[in-house]
Amino acid sequence: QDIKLGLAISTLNNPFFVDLKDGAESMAAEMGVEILTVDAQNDAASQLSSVEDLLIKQIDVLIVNPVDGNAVVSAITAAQDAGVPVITVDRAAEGIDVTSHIASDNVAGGEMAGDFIAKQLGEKGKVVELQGIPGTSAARDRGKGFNQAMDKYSGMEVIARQPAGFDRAEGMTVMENILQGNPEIDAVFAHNDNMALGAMEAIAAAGRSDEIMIVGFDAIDDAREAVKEGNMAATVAQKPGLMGEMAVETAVKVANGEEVDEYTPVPLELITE
Amino acid sequence: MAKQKVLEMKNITKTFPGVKALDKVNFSLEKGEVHALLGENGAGKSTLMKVLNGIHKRDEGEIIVKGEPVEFENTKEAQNAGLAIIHQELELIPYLNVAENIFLGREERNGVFINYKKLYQQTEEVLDLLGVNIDPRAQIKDLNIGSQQMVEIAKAVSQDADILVMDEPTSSLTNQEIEILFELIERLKEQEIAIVYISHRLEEVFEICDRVTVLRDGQFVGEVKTSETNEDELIKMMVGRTIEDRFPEMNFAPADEILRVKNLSVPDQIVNASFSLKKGEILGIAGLMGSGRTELAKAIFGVFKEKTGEIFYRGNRLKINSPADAIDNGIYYLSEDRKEEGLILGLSVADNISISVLKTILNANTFIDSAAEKELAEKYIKDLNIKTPSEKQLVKNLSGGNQQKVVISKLLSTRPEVVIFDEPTRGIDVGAKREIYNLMQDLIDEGVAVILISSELPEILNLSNRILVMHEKEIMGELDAAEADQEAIMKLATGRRSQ
Amino acid sequence: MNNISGSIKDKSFLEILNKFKTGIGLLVLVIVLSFMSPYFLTIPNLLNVVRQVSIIAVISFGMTMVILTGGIDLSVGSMLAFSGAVAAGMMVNSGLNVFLAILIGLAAGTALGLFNGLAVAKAKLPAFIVTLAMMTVARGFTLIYTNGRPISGFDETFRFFGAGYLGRIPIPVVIMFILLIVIYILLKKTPFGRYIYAIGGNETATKLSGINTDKIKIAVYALNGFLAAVSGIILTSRLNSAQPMAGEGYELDAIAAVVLGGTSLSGGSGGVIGTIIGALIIAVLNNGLNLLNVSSFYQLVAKGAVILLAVFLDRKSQQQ
Amino acid sequence: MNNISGSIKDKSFLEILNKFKTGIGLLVLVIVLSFMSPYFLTIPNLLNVVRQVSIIAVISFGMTMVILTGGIDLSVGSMLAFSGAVAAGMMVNSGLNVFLAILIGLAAGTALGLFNGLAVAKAKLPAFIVTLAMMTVARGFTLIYTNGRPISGFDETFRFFGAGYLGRIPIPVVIMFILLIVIYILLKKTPFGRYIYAIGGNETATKLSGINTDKIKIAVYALNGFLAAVSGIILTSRLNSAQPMAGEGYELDAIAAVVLGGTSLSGGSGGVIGTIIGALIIAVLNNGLNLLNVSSFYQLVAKGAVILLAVFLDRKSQQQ
Ligand SMILES: Nc1ncnc2c1ncn2[C@@H]1O[C@H](COP(=O)(O)OP(=O)(O)OP(=O)(O)O)[C@@H](O)[C@H]1O
Ligand SMILES: Nc1ncnc2c1ncn2[C@@H]1O[C@H](COP(=O)(O)OP(=O)(O)OP(=O)(O)O)[C@@H](O)[C@H]1O
Ligand SMILES: O[C@@H]1[C@H](O)[C@H](O)CO[C@H]1O
Ligand SMILES: [Mg+2]
Ligand SMILES: [Mg+2]
Repeated sequence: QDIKLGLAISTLNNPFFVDLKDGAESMAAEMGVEILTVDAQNDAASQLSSVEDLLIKQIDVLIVNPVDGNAVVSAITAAQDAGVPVITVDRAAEGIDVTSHIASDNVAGGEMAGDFIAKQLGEKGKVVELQGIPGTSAARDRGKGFNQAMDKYSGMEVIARQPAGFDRAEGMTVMENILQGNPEIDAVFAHNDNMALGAMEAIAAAGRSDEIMIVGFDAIDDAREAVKEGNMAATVAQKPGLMGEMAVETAVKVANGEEVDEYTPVPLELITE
Repeated sequence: MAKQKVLEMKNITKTFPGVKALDKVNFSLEKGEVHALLGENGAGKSTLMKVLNGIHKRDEGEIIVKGEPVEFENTKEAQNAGLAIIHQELELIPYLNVAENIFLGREERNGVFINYKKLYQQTEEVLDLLGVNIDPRAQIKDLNIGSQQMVEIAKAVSQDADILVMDEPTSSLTNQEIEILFELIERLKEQEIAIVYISHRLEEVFEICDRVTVLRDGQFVGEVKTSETNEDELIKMMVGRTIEDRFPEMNFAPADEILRVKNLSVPDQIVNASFSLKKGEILGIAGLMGSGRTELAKAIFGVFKEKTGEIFYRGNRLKINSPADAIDNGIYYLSEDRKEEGLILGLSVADNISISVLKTILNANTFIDSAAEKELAEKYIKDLNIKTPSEKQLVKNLSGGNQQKVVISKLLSTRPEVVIFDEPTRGIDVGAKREIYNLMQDLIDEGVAVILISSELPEILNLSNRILVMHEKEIMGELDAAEADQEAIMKLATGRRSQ
Repeated sequence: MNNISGSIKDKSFLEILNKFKTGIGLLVLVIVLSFMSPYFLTIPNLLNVVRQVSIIAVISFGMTMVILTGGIDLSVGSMLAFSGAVAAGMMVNSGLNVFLAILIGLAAGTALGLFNGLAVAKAKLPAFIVTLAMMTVARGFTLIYTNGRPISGFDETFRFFGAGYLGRIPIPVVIMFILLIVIYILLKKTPFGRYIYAIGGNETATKLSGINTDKIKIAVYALNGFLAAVSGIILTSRLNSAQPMAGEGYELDAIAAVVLGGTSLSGGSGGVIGTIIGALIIAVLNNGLNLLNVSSFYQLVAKGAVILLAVFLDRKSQQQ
Repeated sequence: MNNISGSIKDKSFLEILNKFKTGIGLLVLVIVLSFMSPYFLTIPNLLNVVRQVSIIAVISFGMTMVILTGGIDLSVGSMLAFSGAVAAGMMVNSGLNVFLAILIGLAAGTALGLFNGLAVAKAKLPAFIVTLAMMTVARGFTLIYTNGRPISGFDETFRFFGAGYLGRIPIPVVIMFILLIVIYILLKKTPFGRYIYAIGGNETATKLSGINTDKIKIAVYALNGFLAAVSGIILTSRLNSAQPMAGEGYELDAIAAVVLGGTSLSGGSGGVIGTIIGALIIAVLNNGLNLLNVSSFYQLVAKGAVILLAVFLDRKSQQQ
């Protein structure tokens, strides 16, 4: 009778996922279902282990936010073998069918940011790309979308691509160094807001805020604030809280044997003011 | 007239796991006397002194210092009560300099800073008092053991204690340094300081001590005045039987040459050393501290990468690039520094004895034959009379002399053809010394060639058939032991070449 | 009489306790968790835990040997990822046979370990720096080789090593057990193992005893690379995908398992039995906290506190 | 005659080289980068690099002292984050005055360090485990305190510590320099400093000299917590935001700086001058790779390789 959901989050070291978790947990409370949350700290193997631990506790539905789309397949198989239906959020599983997938499209988001920058600069300009942790799907997909966009405009040039670990301090340091080596920069696209905000501090300290527009990803509170104050040009808003809520709603439906959609896109939004 | 007692230890008992180190021991010390504490290796001398200084906690008994019963929780409290100790195993800080080591914990300050000017001045005063020439700014790690020992002595002396314990202070010193120490002891006596003197060299006891307390197996055997006893009696008290002569009458049977060293040089260490060694002989190497004896031995043993010259072994030129090469060819070097270079303190007695021959006691060519290993260890524990509760005891828990016996066992287990002993009897009791001498006789009887490096000239003179003397990294000359005497050796050792 | 038999009983009880003293922290943990969660002490969960521990355990066996010599290896996680990626690449991109691909993966890990060993033993560079550099370099190699993307799409045969069973026992557990026994014997019963302890205890004395200490150290680091590669193969098979970022941070878990297990970081004393207990403490703790549904921020606090408590209990019991 | 003066010149040149031997790796790196990038050897970029190094440098000064005693501290990154978060929270949430908030932040870091010290010195637990546990626990505290979200919105006054200038010199650099000098003097000229070396060199002997080694060790860990907190304040001010995950992985950078700088991990020898050079090597390297726009995967390989090379050069020059 009582419904027990498992939520496996990739990491809580990022406010984005904290929002996702909070959304899921408040929806679960609202609907009166139990939810067990585990955190993989960005390690695919640890995600598999913690899903195994959830299965020991006989959950009814597994909601998983994969650390990695390929590696999560083992965890999903384990759940499905135990008769537990699986819903993926934010990042998709590759090469396996799940009951439902709820996400925004990172490739599309990257492209959205790229198009925005190109439009703002009149399709001509020098851009810096601050990359996420090498090897993560978010870095891969956003980079892919962004560079697809850049390739569309002959006047746009990416003059530096550097990793800054999705981290604010690193975003600042790397941007400081790039500023030293590049007297001419028109825009910065960062794979997430943390790096964008770090870069913003570096640019401000160098007194080049007026020349360089900054676009981030995630729309965390600090970034929205920065956009409002005009320090950042835009951030691509995913709606992590909403994703969490929708995941729980869907999971409860699944547990009750109701039909659900295979894919529910969560709209992306470019926040520019 | 009876002098005032400054220290009384009554019924002291101390047990370590598996070892009763002290069993109801009594000891007393009078003002201004030098009181020898004697006993075989492992008799409990160091332990008694560690109990006194608050390093070990006694199980039972009473300690009365200057009339007051005391209960030292740590060395600091003992220091404050006027006690100082020179440790048998050196306890110095390698990367601090001489001055910092001597006054560690007692530095003169200038506000929050160390008053280095004062520190170096004080250090020079103590070193002058000792009459040694050591740079107060030199780091300990760059000093040889003898100098380190002097620093350890200076450290204790500088505490202005009225009870001073010296646990084998001379075992790493040269004759000159020993003389210096004895002069110092005389002066301390005049200042009414009471000294406990531990040594395995009985002649020293007769030279400087007033009274003697003897321990055996952790028990009090007796207390005598030096003036009312003699060596034989003391030895009997220590070992429970008499030992004929200190040195055996050696029988040499020099046969074929086994080792020849030609123009061996090591940058900054050895200059052009040449000599030859025959089976069945003991070649003594004498020299002052720092003359390069150890380095010569190590050069032969393959320790130094950079070297020139040739080594011929059994008539063929042999390249020795590592100790492993040397040992494979039957050459073994016993280091003068057992703690740093001889032992693996955290492993057991058996593990240490067998380490050089592990590959020869295998089952199925792969696994250590533990029965054989145990047998090997037990053989040497018995042969060399190593005092240990079992072969599994960790070496670090053995007394200093017994540790030395473990290193010797390791060497013997390889059945070497050439043995280089570097200060082999350092810290070894009379009985065991004699055993080691006998063992050297056995070795040469078997046709083994022995090189003996020793700072005890009587040892060199009585045990070798030929003597090389070194001075400043060079071999100054060779003497026939039968004709040599201390004077002849000293002449060469101080750089006056023989004709 | 009563008294005597009493004291004898006491003594043998104490001796038994003594044998297991390294495990006392684990024991307490297991007992507490059994009371706190009904799921904990069930066969499926225990199998679950030992399967989870296997990856870290295998690495930490190698780490034990390295630490026993007085060294350290921070590059295990990266070597794991590289070996897994190479094996996966050989299968998927180069179309090699599963076993051949695995062999090449193992060789890759061993080669990296060998490099560490040479730099430490021959060039006399500090192990911390050498392996820190290797940690970065091997991660770079992995990312370059995989172009930052996971490799997947393996043969079913390959799944066996990470997801297969022998009866009810998961294959990773079987592999871990075999390695545990082999390395235990290696350390306790062979000259090689004895030399490892000797080097950690006093390297100079060991060298002067005629042992080629450089050779032993090189072998130990190479072996450690090999074991990281074994872990990499198991993990890749278990995840059915070679992750370029696999194994990140595992070095700390492995070192923690070794030190929790009573091996001294300065070398010379300890062993793999302690290490497996240390690894189990960490794994049981992770499992238990998940079962108890402790929320993730509090898990961090709880995890740290319990590890501290476990090592405290162990050291106290050893001081008895 | 010619010959003699030649050899004298050689000697004095060698002696000069010798004085700077720990820096030779850094020197070579700087020279190479000057040739490779025109931007590298410019005043703005050099100021940039020293500002960047300041955070890690301040931590690594504390780490130097800890390592000199023969210990280790893995919790510096977490203590940094906790102190920064506490100071930020005091300002933003509790509305405290900037300086009071900073004091509380510093006290928080010191308290965590003090706990490490007590556990190591009094409970005799291995420093690796104690500080690993603290690394996890303090991170948990930070995440709980911030609820996993950054804290921002500070007074302008607070910005001074991270983003202010004294003339052209950035304030973090000023702070770093003052701390460098103070700790240098502490280590070389005061009994406290000498006892730190003594403990690392031979703890038993130090204790036998009547020194309360426990007290010294506790003070060293507490001081290390304090310095991590200073770093935390600078970083928070510089980022204009307290990040809950700030300082992650800094422990490895700090230890690397210490070891690169020639301090032995087993304690007893080394010092902060070497450490600042080690920290500079790492910072210059990061800066150079960014300036040269080396692509991300290859950066990892280059970074590892250069660090290895730098330490190799240093050790070789020291063997001369
Ligand atoms: N820390 C310890 N743990 C266990 N046993 C010990 C310890 N210290 C000493 N012993 C044992 O106590 C006994 C007495 O040792 P002690 O060091 O006092 O001998 P000693 O008379 O000084 O001998 P030596 O002349 O060789 O220095 C020995 O059997 C020794 O093995
Ligand atoms: N650790 C060291 N660092 C630098 N120099 C050293 C060191 N140890 C020894 N020396 C130097 O090497 C030379 C020879 O050393 P050593 O004193 O061991 O010779 P020895 O003839 O064997 O003397 P002994 O055995 O009586 O001490 C001396 O000049 C000495 O100062
Ligand atoms: O979508 C998330 C967030 O944008 C985060 O910043 C990095 O990981 C991604 O998966
Ligand atoms: Mg003794
Ligand atoms: Mg010598």
